[in-house]
Amino acid sequence: MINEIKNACLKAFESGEVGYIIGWQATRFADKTTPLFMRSAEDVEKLVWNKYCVNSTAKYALEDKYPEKKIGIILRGCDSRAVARMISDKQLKRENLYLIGVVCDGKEDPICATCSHKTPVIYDVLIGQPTTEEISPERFAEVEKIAAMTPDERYNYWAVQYDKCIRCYACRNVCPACNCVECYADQYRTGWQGKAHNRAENQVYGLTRAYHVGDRCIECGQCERVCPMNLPIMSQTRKMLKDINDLFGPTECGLTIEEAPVLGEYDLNDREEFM
Amino acid sequence: MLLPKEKLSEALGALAAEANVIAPVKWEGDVFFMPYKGGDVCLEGNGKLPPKDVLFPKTEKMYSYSIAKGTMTEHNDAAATILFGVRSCDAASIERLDKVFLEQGYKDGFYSAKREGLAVIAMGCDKPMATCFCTSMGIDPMKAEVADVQMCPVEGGFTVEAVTEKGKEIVKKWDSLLDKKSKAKPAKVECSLNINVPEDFEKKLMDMFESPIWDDVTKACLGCACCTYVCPTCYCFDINQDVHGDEGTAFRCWDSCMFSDYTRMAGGHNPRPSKKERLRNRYLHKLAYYKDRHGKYLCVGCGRCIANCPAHLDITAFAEKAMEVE
Amino acid sequence: MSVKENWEPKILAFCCNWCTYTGADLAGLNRMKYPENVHVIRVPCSSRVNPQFIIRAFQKGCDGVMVCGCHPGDCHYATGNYYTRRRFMLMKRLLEHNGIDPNRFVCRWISGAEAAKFRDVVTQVSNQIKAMGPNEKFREPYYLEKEAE
Amino acid sequence: MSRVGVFVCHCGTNIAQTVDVERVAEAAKSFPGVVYSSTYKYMCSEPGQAMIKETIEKENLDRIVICSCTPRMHEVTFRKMLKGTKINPYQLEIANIREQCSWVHTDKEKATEKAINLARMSVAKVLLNEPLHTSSIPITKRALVIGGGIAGIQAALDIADAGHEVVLVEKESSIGGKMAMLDKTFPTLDCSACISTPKMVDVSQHPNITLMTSSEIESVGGYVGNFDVTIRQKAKYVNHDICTGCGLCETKCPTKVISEFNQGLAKRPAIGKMYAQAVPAKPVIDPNACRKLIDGKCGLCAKLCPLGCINFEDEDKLVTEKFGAIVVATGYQLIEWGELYPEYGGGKYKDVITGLQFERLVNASGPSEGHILRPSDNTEPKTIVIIKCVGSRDPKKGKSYCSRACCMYGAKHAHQILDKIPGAKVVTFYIDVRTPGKNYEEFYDNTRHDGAIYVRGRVSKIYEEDGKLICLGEDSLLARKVAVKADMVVLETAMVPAVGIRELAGMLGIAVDNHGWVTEAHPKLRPVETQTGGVFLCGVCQGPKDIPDTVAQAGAAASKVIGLLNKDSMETSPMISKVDESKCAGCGFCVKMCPYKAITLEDIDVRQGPKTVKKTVAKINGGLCQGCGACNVACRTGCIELLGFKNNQILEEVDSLCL
Repeated sequence: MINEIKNACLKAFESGEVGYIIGWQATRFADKTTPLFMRSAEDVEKLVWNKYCVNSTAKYALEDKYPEKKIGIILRGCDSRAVARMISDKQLKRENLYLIGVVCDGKEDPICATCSHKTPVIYDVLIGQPTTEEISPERFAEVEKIAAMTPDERYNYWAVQYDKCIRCYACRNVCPACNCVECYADQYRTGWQGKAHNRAENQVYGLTRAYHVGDRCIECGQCERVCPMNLPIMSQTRKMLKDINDLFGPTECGLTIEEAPVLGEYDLNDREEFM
Repeated sequence: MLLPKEKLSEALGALAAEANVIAPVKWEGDVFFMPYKGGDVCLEGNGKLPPKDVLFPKTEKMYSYSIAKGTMTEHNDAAATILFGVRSCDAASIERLDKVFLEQGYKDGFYSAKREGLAVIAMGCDKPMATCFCTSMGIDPMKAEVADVQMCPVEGGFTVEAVTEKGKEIVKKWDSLLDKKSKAKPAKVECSLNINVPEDFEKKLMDMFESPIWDDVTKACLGCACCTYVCPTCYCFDINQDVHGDEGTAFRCWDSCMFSDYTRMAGGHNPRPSKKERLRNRYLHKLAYYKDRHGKYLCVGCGRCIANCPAHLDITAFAEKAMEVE
Repeated sequence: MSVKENWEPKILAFCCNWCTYTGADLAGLNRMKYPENVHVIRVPCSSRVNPQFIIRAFQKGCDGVMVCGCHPGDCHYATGNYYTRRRFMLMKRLLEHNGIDPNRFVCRWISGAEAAKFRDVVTQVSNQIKAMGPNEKFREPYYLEKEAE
Repeated sequence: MSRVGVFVCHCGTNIAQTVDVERVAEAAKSFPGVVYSSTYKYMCSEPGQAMIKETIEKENLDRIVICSCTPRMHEVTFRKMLKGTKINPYQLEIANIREQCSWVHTDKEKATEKAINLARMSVAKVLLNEPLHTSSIPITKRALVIGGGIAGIQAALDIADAGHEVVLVEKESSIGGKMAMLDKTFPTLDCSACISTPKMVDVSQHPNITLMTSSEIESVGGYVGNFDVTIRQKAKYVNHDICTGCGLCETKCPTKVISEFNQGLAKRPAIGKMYAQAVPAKPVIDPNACRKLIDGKCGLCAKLCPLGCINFEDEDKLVTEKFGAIVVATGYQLIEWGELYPEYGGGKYKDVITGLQFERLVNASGPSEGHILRPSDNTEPKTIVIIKCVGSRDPKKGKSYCSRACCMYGAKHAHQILDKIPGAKVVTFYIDVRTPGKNYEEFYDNTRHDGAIYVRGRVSKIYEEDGKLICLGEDSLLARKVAVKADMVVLETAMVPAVGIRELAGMLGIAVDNHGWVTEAHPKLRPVETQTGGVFLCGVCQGPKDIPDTVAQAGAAASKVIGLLNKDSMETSPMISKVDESKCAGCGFCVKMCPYKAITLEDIDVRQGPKTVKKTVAKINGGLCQGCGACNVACRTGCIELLGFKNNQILEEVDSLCL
């Protein structure tokens, strides 16, 4: 598999259209890889493809919105959904990207257990055999577990989690749906988000971000992977997705590049519960 | 002298009677320095967050005012605390913080109040973690710099050695528990991860300010504050107000040079606009600027930033690459 | 949790200017009576109410929040309340997922003529929350201490 | 630091009775930013306002909070008052301590407590109120009237008479609409042509009116005062500039198709005027009937035309013009009663006709030159049954509403039958007889006096039996079944909206109800306006009505248009949304949410380091934005904010409740 990916990268460089390609490279630790930015054929040697390629390669393209040449990205299933997400949000232009899709074999990341799109949804060239996809029954297991609790138990469960949060904003910086120019939390003049570290401020941040990305979350699991304090962030956005599923019909985000988020639409015969 | 392993919780219980004891305890799947309420401590590896929180908390109330009552009160009620289980790297970080908060002319009142009331019981490392590289930073895993009591794990217990007056008082409280005859000595320990840093490494780093290696070393960074908030020697803070009508509180809270708005100035100019400048500044601060001024690396090799970085960046890998550059 | 006898809840109500605010004024014109603890914030349309305001209200010490607007189809701005409906269907469930008692956040359609409905909804919400006692969840330390005094 | 003044009104005893206004004023002094607070008996009165203005000067205030009645009552009054002072009218907040406090609470202590909370919330908000200024948009002094029936004609004439240019667009080849089909009009029995054709001629000769027949609206852009409308002028295949309307081509055309104008009771050639008195009085070719256009044969008319006006290669033309105001006057059509009422024969009995078909029969210029003849065998019917509410007031099979005019024109039909056929017998089946107009009841009495028989009940079945139409019904007043052997049956069918109204409403951004009638801005207060600024409506497109009401509405709509076009520019409300382009990421989530299509994504040049690049940002059209604020919530970054209700203002208001 690794050689096919390397050949694809070399062919991309030969075409002269691609400025650099984003992939993974080894680190000093056997169980970790780090994103690799290949600029020329020699760099392609450093490329690795193993079960430790857990970093998402997609969001780095956001930092280079006006590239001279195309940006090459090696995409697993979830990375391709991240690219589709950012194109739907009009933050990336499809013509600026050269996408090398690789059918994912599942990585060393708990989210891969409930992955429903191992085959990339968008690519210029695909490596590996497309697999049949189906939504994992475990998708909303975590959400149902919390739903079974009483309101007080739920609050105490989340209180412990948000007491841990150190507000390092890694979950925001890694999330492809969090692609604002300036995050609401950085705009102190408006005063949405305080700077103090206490449970209430952390909950405001946690819930606000969940609500902001809830109807566009592609369930890539990066937020839970990067959280140094291991907060169950996915269960917030998956709660939103479960409600959207129940209320407005089956939903999976980041599958097409013209996707209209649910909160941006309305339907005359939506369920009526506020009468 | 030797404190047998099984007597440890009893010893800590004795201390907890007079002062509040902070010890590494397992909570929610990780080890954290938390108030000790009996039970056993966890001495494998190190706390996920450094003990710096005891001296320099995430959020610390400074002053409160009330226009209606016309009053202003200062919040500086530091209680005597005993910090148990501090590894040599974290102890070194306390020494770095002391230099910054106490020895630069202006003595920080809030920090010094907590520092005076603090007794540090250091604990040597017999099994450093994969990400530890304190030995490369000139730190002896078995000998902590600011320890009041130095303990080292040996066969069947811990050697105990009082270093300062405070240390002697603590050891006095353990008198009945100690085995005075034991001559056990801790074994020498080496870190698996190390970088042989040349002598004048900081001069070399500072000359490399415009070098192209910064582009590819910092490209994978996400620009979050994870590394700074788990780092024992990061001491940047922001002062903010929590205003409620005609009452309010000024508080100090952690801030990070990795945030985009850390150096954003009036009018929107930002001398460090992208993550490249910010990460360069962080690396140079840890490995060059502080050493150039105070003679010691600010980085104490605890490896927390390596363990927690979402993009798996590694300050030691950077140091290796920096050494190759002429 | 024992409720202090003379404790009065503080409830915030976002009311849309064209329907519910008018309905509330009509309740006033007809001298209808309802509890004192509901405070109305006037917004041009219920679609101006950002769900983040609800989290903010709980954070800053409110015990209950209401969002009221025109009946779907009557919105002065044609489609405003269709979006409101979706937004608060999701936010209501997200709050419940995080432990907020469902009766603390109420969203209702109240037209400009339904003065009696406004009074009934306000009275019902106020009594319910009064029975539940103060809301500790999401509350900032400042208000927790203020509550303790 | 701001200097806020708080003025608490007694409102006589309305507020002071259950709210201790002095304590509110006293408490207000402790709010941050408040430097002055006082109370007065009637804040909105002349002396009250004078006191406020004087205090503003004396205390050098820069924003004020007035605790009084509902802002819906006096916000405008106090804003006008502030126009005379140095404070911007929008640096004012009003706390509603009457309708939502003193009038609805009894416990004085708690009511005062609540009033203080409300005052504190208003002060917290006013501290962040920015001075706002109305902006103005230019007005193009041209009006577009869509629909050439009597409504459109009247509106166009009134606007043109006021000196403004009008373009009247009509889908058919001639204006006149349904009124041109009628014989007489109730209650005065004027001849319909005598009162509508002069107006039609006025339209064609009016210097300010440009007439576009056989034309439809293709697309509408822009906003009030600056609409850009693209009109599709369908191919006429006849050059109207040189054609004199001699009618030679019409007489010689070999093809004969069913005449829509005559409601299918007669045939018409493929080329020709819609009807004799058509305006413009020039023929057009019907492309679905002309053999030359369909399969290239014939072309007789081209050969015969002395001036060579016929051009078979003619094509549709698209014309785009600018307008300041648009009037929708698209009228109605009759319901397709065939499938809905199979019990009345479902259209297979030739002698079961609709009201309009009867109008064509009784019309002197109609197919039977005014003689009422049975379409089946052209014999004069002796017994005629009129059935009212066919499709109207029938939620199950037809429409739930009443079509308003059929009672009167039903009586008119009865009168015309009795007048034209001596010894005729007219039986009218009705549910109720509604005569809601001047001299309407008297007209109905005369008709019954003339011998028209009114039977209260619905006809349940019509079937043919040896040449006669048997109408079975009941007389619910006498509670007995009734059967009438009739020679002819006239069904007064329901009015339904014109074809294509939903597409047109979509283009104009106006709403239609579930039946398809255009939704007026407010049924009582703004009946001839729509939700969209600059778009007005009149006539039956808004709902069933008779000619007097239609003409009255046409005049009203015209006066609204004239009111708008008389001004060179129009003030827009300052409380609209504004975009902070430095923070806008161009994601477009706000664009789709705007009910008024006021937001567009545009590229602007932005310096990024050494290069300038194209960045997409949202732009708001001040003329269209009505200030609802839906887009504010769509924007996660919060860079699109409604002035007067910005995020920080509402956040302060929320925070200040529990201080």
